[in-house]
Amino acid sequence: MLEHLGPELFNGLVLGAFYAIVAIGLSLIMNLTGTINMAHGSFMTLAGYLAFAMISRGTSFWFALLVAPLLTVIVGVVVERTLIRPLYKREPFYSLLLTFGLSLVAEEVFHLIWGANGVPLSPPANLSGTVQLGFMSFPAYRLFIAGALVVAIVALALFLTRTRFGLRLRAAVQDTEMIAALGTNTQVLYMVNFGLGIFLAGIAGVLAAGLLGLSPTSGNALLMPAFVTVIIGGMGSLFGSIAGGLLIGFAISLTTLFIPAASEVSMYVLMAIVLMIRPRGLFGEEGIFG
Amino acid sequence: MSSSRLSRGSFVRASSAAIAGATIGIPAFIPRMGEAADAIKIGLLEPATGVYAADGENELRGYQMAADMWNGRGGVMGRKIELVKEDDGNDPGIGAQKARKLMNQDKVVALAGTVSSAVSLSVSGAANAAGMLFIDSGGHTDDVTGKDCKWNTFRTCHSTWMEAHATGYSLAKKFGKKFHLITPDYAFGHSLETAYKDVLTRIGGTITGSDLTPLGTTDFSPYLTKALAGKPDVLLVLVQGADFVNCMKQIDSFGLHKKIGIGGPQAELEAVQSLPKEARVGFFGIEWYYKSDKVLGKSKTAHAFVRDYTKLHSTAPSARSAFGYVTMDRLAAAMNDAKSTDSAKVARALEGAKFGSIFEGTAYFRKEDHQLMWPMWFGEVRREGANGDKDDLFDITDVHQADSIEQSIADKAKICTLSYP
Amino acid sequence: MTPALRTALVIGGLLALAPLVLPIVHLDVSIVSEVLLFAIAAMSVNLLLGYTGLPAFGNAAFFGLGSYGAALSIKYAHVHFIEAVLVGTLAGLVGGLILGPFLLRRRGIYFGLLAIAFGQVFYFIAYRFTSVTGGEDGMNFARPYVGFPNVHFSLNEMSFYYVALAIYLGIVALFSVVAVSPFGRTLVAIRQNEVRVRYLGINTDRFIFVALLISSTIAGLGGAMFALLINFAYPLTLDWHQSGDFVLIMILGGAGTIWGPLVGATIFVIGKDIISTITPLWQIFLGALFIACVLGFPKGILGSIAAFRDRRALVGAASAPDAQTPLPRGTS
Amino acid sequence: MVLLEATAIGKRFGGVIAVDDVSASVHEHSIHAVIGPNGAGKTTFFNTLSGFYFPDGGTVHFDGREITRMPNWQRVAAGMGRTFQTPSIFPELTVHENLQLGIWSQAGQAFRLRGGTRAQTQAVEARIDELLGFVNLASSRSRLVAELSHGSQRLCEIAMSLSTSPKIVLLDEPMAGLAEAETERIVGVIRDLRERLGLTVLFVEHNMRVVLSLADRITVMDRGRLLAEGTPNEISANEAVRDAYLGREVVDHV
Repeated sequence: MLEHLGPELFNGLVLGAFYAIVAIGLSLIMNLTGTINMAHGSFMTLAGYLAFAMISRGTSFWFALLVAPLLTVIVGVVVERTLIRPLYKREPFYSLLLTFGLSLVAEEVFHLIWGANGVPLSPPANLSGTVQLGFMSFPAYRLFIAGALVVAIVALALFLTRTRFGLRLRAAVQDTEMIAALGTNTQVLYMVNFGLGIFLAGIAGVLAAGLLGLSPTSGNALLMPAFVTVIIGGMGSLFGSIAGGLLIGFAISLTTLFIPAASEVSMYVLMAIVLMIRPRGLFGEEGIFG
Repeated sequence: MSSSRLSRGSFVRASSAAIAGATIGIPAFIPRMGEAADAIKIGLLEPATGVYAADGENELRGYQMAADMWNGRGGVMGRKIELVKEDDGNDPGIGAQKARKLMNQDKVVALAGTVSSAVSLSVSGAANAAGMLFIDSGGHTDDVTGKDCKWNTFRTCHSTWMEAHATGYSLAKKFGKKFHLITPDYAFGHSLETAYKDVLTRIGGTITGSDLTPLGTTDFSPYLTKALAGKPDVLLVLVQGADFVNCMKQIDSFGLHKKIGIGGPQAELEAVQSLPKEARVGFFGIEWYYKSDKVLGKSKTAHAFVRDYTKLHSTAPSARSAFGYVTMDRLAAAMNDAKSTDSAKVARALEGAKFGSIFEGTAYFRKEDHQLMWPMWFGEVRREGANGDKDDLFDITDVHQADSIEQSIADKAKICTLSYP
Repeated sequence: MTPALRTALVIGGLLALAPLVLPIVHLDVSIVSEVLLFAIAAMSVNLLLGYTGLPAFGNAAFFGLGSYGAALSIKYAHVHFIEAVLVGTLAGLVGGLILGPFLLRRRGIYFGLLAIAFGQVFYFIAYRFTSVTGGEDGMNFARPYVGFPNVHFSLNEMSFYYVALAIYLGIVALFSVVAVSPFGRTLVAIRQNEVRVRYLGINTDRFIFVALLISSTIAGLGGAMFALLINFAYPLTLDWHQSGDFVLIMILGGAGTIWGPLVGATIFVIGKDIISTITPLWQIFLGALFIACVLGFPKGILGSIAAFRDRRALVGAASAPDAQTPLPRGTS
Repeated sequence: MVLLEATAIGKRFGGVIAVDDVSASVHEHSIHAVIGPNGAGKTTFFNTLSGFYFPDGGTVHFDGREITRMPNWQRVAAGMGRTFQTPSIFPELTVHENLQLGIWSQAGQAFRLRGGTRAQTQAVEARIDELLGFVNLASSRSRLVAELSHGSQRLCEIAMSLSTSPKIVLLDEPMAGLAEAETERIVGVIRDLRERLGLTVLFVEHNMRVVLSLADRITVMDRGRLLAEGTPNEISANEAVRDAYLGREVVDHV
């Protein structure tokens, strides 16, 4: 049992990084505009399929990894401008319902274009082997994913803390009224913010496609853990999402190893425990009802 | 358990048909309310959406071919067969609801279809409550002809028990009697595990380990290292869908198939087509195959079926297509024999009647549990197509007769008693 | 007779006569039973979301618990119809008691997320606990007799429908009473301004908890009846997609209205049935319905009708002298 | 006698210290004002007293009990009523319905699942009449609150805060955003709170003229700290307070 501990913990790390990056995207969108994006998983799937389509037409994996998320962002921004924008002043459950409907439509469109069953998206050949690292070996693609996700998260953190736009974004999360008064065009801010969330989903979507396979519903598998990540980490906290994601990743990998039957439920148990101790999540901001 | 990927061509057809369906939908719906009264209406429940949509489509094609064949010969008792199709949505609730609709409003005389086992069971119950014949063409769970067996319910495809036994015997013969199992941790996996344990008890083999993996497991490497450590002769991969793909890819990257035997209960053509080449390894159970003399033999019907189907749909028929064809063909024949569409009479006519169909040899629905007793095949998956046919992905090596792989009548009697009203 | 009672009698009467019309429109009576049961489930959402303003996105958990409560009690305790319904209803209540303390801690989006996430726990339990629940394959059972001492009779689809109708109208009656009670008014006030309610000395947590228990009990009742309608219990009834359907039904009909859930359920259930018969692409239509409903009918069908009436009433009132003064701009 | 006493209150949000070691004593039957320039932390301080937030440090005593971490709804039962800067009301309900809730709450009837008896209803109606009479809103009884003018909404909110029969009323910037005439109405009502109902009033206010004319005692805050406390005369003479208000608006107004 214990000899599997190392590899399983590493798996937890990779899984956790996925949850974190999806959760950060969700959380960005949720915090600024109060939109619960149930179609987030569909955007991941879309990016995966776009990458698949590009690779099967001969482009390299690397090109697809970069371009497919960008194309997905374009779709995302169009969706935001046309469908989600009218809801910003309304209660959040409207956006939830709308994006839920959107995910149903998306699933069927993927089904029509790419078929009901999974399609293969293979990572590049030089990432398909295993890497020997001291006492254990790791699948190379997983190592790469871990690295890529870390790079993406660090880049995002730098963007949010070092650039003018990022600072405005963070200020706007605190107080939308104030940022409007300062003269930032909130509509552009909302759009870029949404695009950013979708871009992260897109990156995760392409990387996940190589790992988990690709089918019309495959992105949805990451949606629920990402929600739980947001809850555990606390809304509005980048660091919370990272910590929450990793925590869930490790919880799942450890229960998979020791109590397989509880692996799906483990993250919910974790969530219940965190909420009992800290109702706002690990790094959540104080609210009115504290 | 798996489904096919629509090819480019069929996508274009499917979408244009869908658009046509959507635009002329309402008028197309109205004639259903009052069509020719003398047609024999059969209600078909197949998933048109979700993960099993492609399986559903292939079963429907099989049904249609058999119905067309009977209608071409003048129908059943001089009446045409009319298929009334409903989408079961992969949801047992919708399945039961649609079954009622077909029985009470469309006045069908029998129900057939389903891919998901849960839907098979719920439709079986709904049909039973109404005293209506139902043939499960594609839901594999043992319970349909096991502890949930019903007088009105028959099943065409093999049970998981049959799949496990066919592959268990063949793998033991080929590689040895020490098995290691990678089992998905839900109902389907558990029943396969039980069945393989039964195989090993019969032949005196051992299980070196059985790992329950949760749905959505992405990294099988810990299980694979663990499996290898137990030095089994055979590694059985029981996981399905995306998990199966991941597991097979890792088996390939570890080169495990060069060290021990790799096998699984069943492989479907469409699923293998959609696998990346590096995951196409191992030996599996095959429920029907379009390109092997061991399956088709000298059966003229079989060769004609493959030829006509390929011509009509520009793609090879799968086991799913065969389930649909056999089901519809037997249903029509039984009505013809019974000279009635009454469910009880047709059920009696189906029981035990030997027939030849689109495979070598004969088969029959067992009287005691209503399971179709027909052969199951075994073979290796090819990485590339053979004989200039990219779809020719199986190399069939063994045939198992149904009696040798399904539970005996005595064993079945302990869990299943059919009682007619 | 009050107008509300008259409406209730008319709708109740129409529903009682509905089976006579069904064959003409090519519908089976069991689908109208399903409409009523989904309306009941949507009413449970309505109490939390429509009245109290809490995004109840996990009510399928209670619905499914009711379903499994009935199914398990029939399968393992061989109980009769009424007992099975009671066990299912209690299962819903127990679900509310378990989740309540967690859900109460947050409001708004966070409440919605918690409701979805905790609801999934029950889904996975049903899915995983194969030996008891049948797991993915679900549980098949025969509809039990309605058993009284010395009398047993079985329910066919038609009599089942009237039982469902009686339950539905009972819940409608309950809602009509509660909606105008101080408790119901307080829930509506919580939706509009919870902080103010607390500063009126009211422990809103307690109200929300009770509303949640009523909601989960009603959902459990609906779920138990649903299992008895299809004689089957399965994990998907617990899934958050099912919750989404209930929310849609409620919004579609009109949030915070008595008859909205019935209107929504009629359109949703029967519409889905008809469209899925016509085209395999029905899921696109369903998704489009979600989108259209949110963008086009945010108040739902009944809400839009009421708003239209109100607007006319307001236009009529505009000629009256208006004491309203223009709002000065805030200084802070 | 001191009715409400705050001792060394501290409150921070993230890295920002909003209130730092502020104390204040509100005497029974007094009108007490909290003033300070923008960002002085007076509203935050006020909110820690009313239980909108809990302070990070310090204690709050009310009517002889410690209430530092008492939930807001319990403070109301203990005898505290409050209003908000932007009127906090139920916009989609009528004035009448807005007032019902607090009365039910105080009478312990809010949890009833059915309508009340005739006697109960009559008692509630009589109380509503009384409250509306006090704030002079009787003519708007059955109107939707959303339709009322800003000043009337504020009066309605004050009536709501009275519906639970408080000992002290906490008003957060009661004149904010009001026209001159409406300000006078509110000033009159605040005076009446003490004169006619014998209540204690604590209010946060921007309008210096109003504060100086209305308050018995004034607490001045600046940048989260206590700057001065005293009578209106003491405060308007205080150098530090003058410095804090850069525009010398205190002097101009006196």
